[in-house]
Amino acid sequence: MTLEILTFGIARDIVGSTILKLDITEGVTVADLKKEILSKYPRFESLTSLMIAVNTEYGNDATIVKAHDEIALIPPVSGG
Amino acid sequence: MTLEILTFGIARDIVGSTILKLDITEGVTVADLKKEILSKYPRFESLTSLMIAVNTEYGNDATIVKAHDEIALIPPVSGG
Amino acid sequence: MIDIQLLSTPLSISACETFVESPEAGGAVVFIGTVRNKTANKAVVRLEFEAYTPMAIREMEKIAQTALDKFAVSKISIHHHVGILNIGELPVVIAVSAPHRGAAFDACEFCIDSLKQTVPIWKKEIFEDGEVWVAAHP
Amino acid sequence: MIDIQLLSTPLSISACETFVESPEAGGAVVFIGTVRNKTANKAVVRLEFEAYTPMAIREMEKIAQTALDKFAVSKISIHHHVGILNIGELPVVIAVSAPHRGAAFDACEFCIDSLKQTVPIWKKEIFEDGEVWVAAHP
Repeated sequence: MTLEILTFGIARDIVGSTILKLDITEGVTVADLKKEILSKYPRFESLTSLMIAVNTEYGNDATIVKAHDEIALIPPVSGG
Repeated sequence: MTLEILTFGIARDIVGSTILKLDITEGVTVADLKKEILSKYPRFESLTSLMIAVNTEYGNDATIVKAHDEIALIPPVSGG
Repeated sequence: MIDIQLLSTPLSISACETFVESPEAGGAVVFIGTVRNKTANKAVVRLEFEAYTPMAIREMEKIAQTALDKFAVSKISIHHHVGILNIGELPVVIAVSAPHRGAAFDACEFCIDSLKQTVPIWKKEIFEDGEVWVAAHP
Repeated sequence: MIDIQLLSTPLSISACETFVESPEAGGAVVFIGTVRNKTANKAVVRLEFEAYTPMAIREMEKIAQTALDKFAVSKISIHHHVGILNIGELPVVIAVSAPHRGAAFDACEFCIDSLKQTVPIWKKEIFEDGEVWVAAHP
């Protein structure tokens, strides 16, 4: 399946687009997804952190990603 | 000499006047003054505290009271 | 920089906030005291504040100066009301700005805590059936 | 009671203060974030804030709800700006009211500390000679 991952802040600059399209197999976890993204975009390694949100909640490594989930890359936040 | 001591809040209610006139001998301390006031107005014993200000500063027991000092009775404060 | 005022007119929160504005400040913390509708479950009708004016101003200035010395803050504004206040009206407003917010929180809380301990201002609570000088008795 | 807003219009401090007013509250504590004129001694020209809107609102709601559960407070208002801000303008305003002031100070500081840690909002600092996403790199 193809995920359309939302990007924000420096993550959008690294990816070069507001949406990162990624072909993945059904049933991958957030940890798998992160690994895939880091191998495709090694510049993410330089960030203080990289979180993945699944349906507007922070996902943990074991969270399973499904086809119609809203996925977003969350680089280090700096609000306030 | 006669002191004209300013009173506020419950101290004014106890004294029954905005100024308490007190005949004292030159060179008395704040502690002496307090003793004199307590003996004249025993209701002050029931207060949480009673401070004496000398020239708009909190006096301590040893502070000497002079003829032209501005003296005030400071019952427990409750601003804010 | 310090701004201390004892006022018989209604307090302006924005006056305090405007005073502490500063391009070097990353933030400001404001404490707004309000008259509560009850004390120990007894309905309060109104409050009356009186002050020993010159000493109250002096003590508030000391508190603000101590806060400036003790915490890394930029500007402090303390406005206190004297006279009659109804429920919801403002006895006190304190604003503190600082380059970093932690110092502003600490200094603002220090100012209101100190004010309640040392500034010669007295508050009388008026109930339906009587009145009492707050904190006078143990 | 909670009031969370993510706004592209200028923030109103008094809107937050008015929301938290309550006859049972003895006071309110307000945090006002402002854009500083420099970071690490480098002059800042302006800031740009962007948010992952639905998640940012949800995270701010969670923070306010946690503060209500954790501290004895009455009402919480959190307004955050998105878009371009100049020096002295307001990225964030947080107001908390409580029957007793200590809880309001603690809850207000908890809200701004948590907001800076978890809410998906990103700030870009624009300098004369470049720009940087704040906190992105160690």
